[in-house]
Amino acid sequence: MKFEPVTGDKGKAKPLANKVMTAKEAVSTFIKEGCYLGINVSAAPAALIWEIVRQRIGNLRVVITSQIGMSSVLLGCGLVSKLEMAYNWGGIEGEDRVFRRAAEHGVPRPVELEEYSNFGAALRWQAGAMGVPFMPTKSQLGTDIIKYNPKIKVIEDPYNGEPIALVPASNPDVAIIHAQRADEIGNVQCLGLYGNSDVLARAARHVIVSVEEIVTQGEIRRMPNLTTIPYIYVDAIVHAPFGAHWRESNYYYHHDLAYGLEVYKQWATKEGFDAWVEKYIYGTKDWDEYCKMVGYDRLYRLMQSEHRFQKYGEVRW
Amino acid sequence: MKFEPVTGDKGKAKPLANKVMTAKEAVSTFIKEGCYLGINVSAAPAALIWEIVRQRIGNLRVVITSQIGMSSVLLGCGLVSKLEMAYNWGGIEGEDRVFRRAAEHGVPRPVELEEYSNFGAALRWQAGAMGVPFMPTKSQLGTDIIKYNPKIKVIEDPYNGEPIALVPASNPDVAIIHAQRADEIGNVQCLGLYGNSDVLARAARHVIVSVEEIVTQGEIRRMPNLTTIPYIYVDAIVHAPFGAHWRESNYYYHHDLAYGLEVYKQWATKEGFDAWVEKYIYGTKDWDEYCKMVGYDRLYRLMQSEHRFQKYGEVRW
Amino acid sequence: MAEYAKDYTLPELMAATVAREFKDGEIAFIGVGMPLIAASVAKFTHAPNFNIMVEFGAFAYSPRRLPLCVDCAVNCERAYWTGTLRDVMSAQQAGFVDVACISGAQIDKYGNLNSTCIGDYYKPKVRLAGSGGANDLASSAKRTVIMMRQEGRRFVNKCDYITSPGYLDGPGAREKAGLPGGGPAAVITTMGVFRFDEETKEMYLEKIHPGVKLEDIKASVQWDLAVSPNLEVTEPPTEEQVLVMRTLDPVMVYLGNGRDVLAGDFERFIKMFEDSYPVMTELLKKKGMI
Amino acid sequence: MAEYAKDYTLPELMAATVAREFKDGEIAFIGVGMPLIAASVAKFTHAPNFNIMVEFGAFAYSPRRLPLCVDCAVNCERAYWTGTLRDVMSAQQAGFVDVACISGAQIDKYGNLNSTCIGDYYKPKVRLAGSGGANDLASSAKRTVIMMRQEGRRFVNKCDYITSPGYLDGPGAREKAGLPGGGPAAVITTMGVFRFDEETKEMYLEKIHPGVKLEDIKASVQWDLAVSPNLEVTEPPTEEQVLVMRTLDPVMVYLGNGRDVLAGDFERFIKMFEDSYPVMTELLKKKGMI
Repeated sequence: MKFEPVTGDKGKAKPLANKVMTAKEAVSTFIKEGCYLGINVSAAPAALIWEIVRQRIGNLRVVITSQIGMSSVLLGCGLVSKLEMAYNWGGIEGEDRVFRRAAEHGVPRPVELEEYSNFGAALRWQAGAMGVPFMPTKSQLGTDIIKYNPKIKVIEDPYNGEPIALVPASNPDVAIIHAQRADEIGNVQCLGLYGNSDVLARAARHVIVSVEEIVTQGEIRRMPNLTTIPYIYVDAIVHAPFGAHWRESNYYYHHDLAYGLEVYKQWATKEGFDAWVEKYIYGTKDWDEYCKMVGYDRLYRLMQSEHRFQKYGEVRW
Repeated sequence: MKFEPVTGDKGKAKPLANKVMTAKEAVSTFIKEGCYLGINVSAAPAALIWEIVRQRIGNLRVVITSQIGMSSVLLGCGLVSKLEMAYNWGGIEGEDRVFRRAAEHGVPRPVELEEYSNFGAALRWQAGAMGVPFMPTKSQLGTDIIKYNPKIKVIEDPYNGEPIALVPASNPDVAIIHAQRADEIGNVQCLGLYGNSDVLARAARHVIVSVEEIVTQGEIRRMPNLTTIPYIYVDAIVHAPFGAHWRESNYYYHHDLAYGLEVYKQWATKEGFDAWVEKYIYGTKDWDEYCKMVGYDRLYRLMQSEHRFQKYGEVRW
Repeated sequence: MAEYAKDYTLPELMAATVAREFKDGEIAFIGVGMPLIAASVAKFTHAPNFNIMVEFGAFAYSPRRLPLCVDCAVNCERAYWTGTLRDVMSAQQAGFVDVACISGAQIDKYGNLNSTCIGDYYKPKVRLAGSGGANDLASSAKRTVIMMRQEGRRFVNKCDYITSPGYLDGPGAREKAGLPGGGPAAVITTMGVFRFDEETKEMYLEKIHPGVKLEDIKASVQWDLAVSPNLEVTEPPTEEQVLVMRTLDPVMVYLGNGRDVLAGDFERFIKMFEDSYPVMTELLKKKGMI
Repeated sequence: MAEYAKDYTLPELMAATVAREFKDGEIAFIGVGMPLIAASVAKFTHAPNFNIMVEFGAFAYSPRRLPLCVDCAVNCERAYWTGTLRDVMSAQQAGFVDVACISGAQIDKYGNLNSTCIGDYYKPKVRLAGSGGANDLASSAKRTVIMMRQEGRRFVNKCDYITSPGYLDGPGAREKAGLPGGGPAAVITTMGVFRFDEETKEMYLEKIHPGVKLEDIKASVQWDLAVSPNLEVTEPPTEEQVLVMRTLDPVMVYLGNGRDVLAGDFERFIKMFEDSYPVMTELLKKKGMI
């Protein structure tokens, strides 16, 4: 099958057609200035984010649950006008100075924040996926998260008369997700934990998934329980091996901590961040060039090391 | 590991312990007169239901989504005081005369009905699994399902001002489920479609799962994405090969239509039903005896025939 | 166009008529029974990229034998995805299902369906199955196609119980109730094909099956039935459509008395299943689907 | 009991103290960092059936290396179950999580935590990470254990922003707000161990770390801190506890300056991971866990 542009003419469901394209094609086709962009964290779609930066698509309203680093690349490049989030920080890499500069000083540009708990943020995509306007939760009650976010509404549960918080559905214009494997028509299988990739894909109008491997439809059909995102939700499949680096892709390679820590050191200043982006993103024309700059020897070693501990379908003792 | 009675002392989570027991032990330990019993349909837990009948545990409040035949065995034996349901009929086997006799004539005993749509019924377990009092849905709006069931509440969605239906959480005292495989500590893997087994198990206080095969913990850990019900939700694992007969167990054997149609013919009269139960349930001391009465040659043939079409992990052309 | 079948049964005519309601590339939510045959006919003839969601959690399966229920093992065969009922229902509620097939024991002029009870709800004359997924499909699918036997009391002024919403009490009522789906597009019965007026949302007769008399149809409808000024005779099934039906359902489980034939006859049943493997494999190959 | 370690660091003391909060058979919701070390210490010493849920969708994993984040590939290693964040969070909301570890930049006397901002929310002096899952854990876990660095302005009269609920404004407030979880059980800091009065829900000092002065603790707390009449010195870590910590985290990523050591040093990092395979395998074998 050949790539044909995918339209939504026949309904919401995306057609059964070859959806394999480059990150450049996928990003330029579906991600527009000012659009509402959902980003999943497990695994982090680094290859797609680098491409958004290269294409300088700005004024994005970004929705995440908890992100480490990847969303800050967009913030630091001044491409985000609003961030709907539960957490934006460095995790083990520590303090996120890019986020701090944006939130404290509006550098390089001011960013509006809308905050939820992690579960609250995830339930917004679940509501969007289900086609209902909200989901109920007992999280966030009694705290300033609700005080500063009027979109979280506390109602009296009509069954027991107790307070319950509602979070509003989130239906991004586009979702970007990294996953382990997919077939060419867009059936995606996430292996191991996958956070909220399933509901983000179902809630979004358009979905771009970068994958470690493209497999046959037969391989997908061998174990249909593993299909996290059926093809009807997917617009584009981008083949991007190591596409989550410096984060991990379960069973393929693990988190490159030495790299992540170094990145965060460089990002401590605006100048350091700009230089890093200049070298690693603007300085590479695509993900393959980025990988060459990082070094395939290094990436391959991350994979070998991961396989020492685990491979899907095996238990290693 | 040896069977030790499982208590909830340390919290809601069930312990990491050997939970393998006979249907007789599991049913007598967890299912009590008058309890609130949830039954999943995919796959149907026939072996466990037959055992409830043998132990004559009555006044059950039964909650199902859609059931074919299995719930009617309990109805026809007069063991059900209330049925919360979306559908109780014969599917391809046709009209359910057992249900008709109970609902129209109170024979052998009156049964109270509380009705939802299929999605509405399923969302009740989802709410129970999530620990929230309700779930929202656009199903059931505008119809007599809501008129005759005051537990479905229509509220104005506080985000868009449009009507939305709420269904109340269902948390059964006990859930009975049939699945393909589990390890001895209670990690259950359902293969293929599984309806609502996942949320029913999470919503219920106690969970009994009958399985086609007991596998090692290593086998479960090979592909943790296939684990539909982690051990913390499970009280008892019952080894019951062909435990869903005459219904199907995906990848193991298919629906025994010739048998189901014959059963429904016999159930057309109360006398026929009573005679059938006398022979096949009271007349057998356990599931193994039932299988012998049906004939392992027949059951084995159903399995062979299913494997001609599909085996898990393979695509057969 | 293809040649019409010279010899066909009424169920085959109905299945072919329903099949023509399905378009290529659509996602359908189909239960078992005759609509499933219709869906397979569509997929093997004019709509190869027509794909089916199944209620208890399967999508785009492509079996080589007759599915027997909505939670049937057959539905996993060569599926792209299997999982839960909620995931399939959520997709539908979110607008991903183009067309769904439902049925009922009573229908009114707005296409509301009753599959719960005849008579008073608390003292039913006849108790029926209940909603199952029918209400969900009628609530959220972009359009529904209704299949019914048309007999004396089925086309009623008022359903004894509305299980599945049609247009409720007329124009604007679905929107007011908060229902996301589009409502019924067609009613295909043992006597003809009915559609709904775009303005009034009232059912009217569009096509009449060969050999059926208009007066008999009118007599079976309690209200004053509108009839299309361009009333046509229903198009017969094609040779190819009938061939697909008879390949998939050789014992006429859904299209005839197959259930009577199979009841208690295990050998006949298992042979039906096993025989279907080579025959359906050949059909799939011929259609380039494997 | 086991022998106490002769030489240990303050982070090791804290990790051991947290580990003692965990009981055998419990289900814990743990993020990364020091609490993870504490959880592993518990599992490898007094609580072999203590199992961990991880936020982004894993349960009861048993890795042979240090997890680096809550969505880390390591969390899949030998897990019984992997899947979504919502499933794990739902289990917690439904009451299946016995104990969870959280932290914050500010804490008040009712155990409310701030991890969002210092200063005004709209013009923060310091912007912090935001809730992540901390609010969810604080809302629904049966009890929480809080780990914090104890410095000048962290124990405040009033948090600049309440991210994660403790006892809110006192007795009955959690119930009134609709929170299902039990609230904080202990606060373990760089200076001591604090608990909450059953009646007043106010924090009091229960234990003081070896060498720490009571006046220094009081000076770091903005309110008038209550002190247990039976104030004790915190129990040191055992030899075995320290051994587990140093086996799992040999470069002191969580317990020391390991992050500085590893930043930019890929060879050192990959060696740390790869070396951990045989060492941890041996530990698991010794404990009868494989």
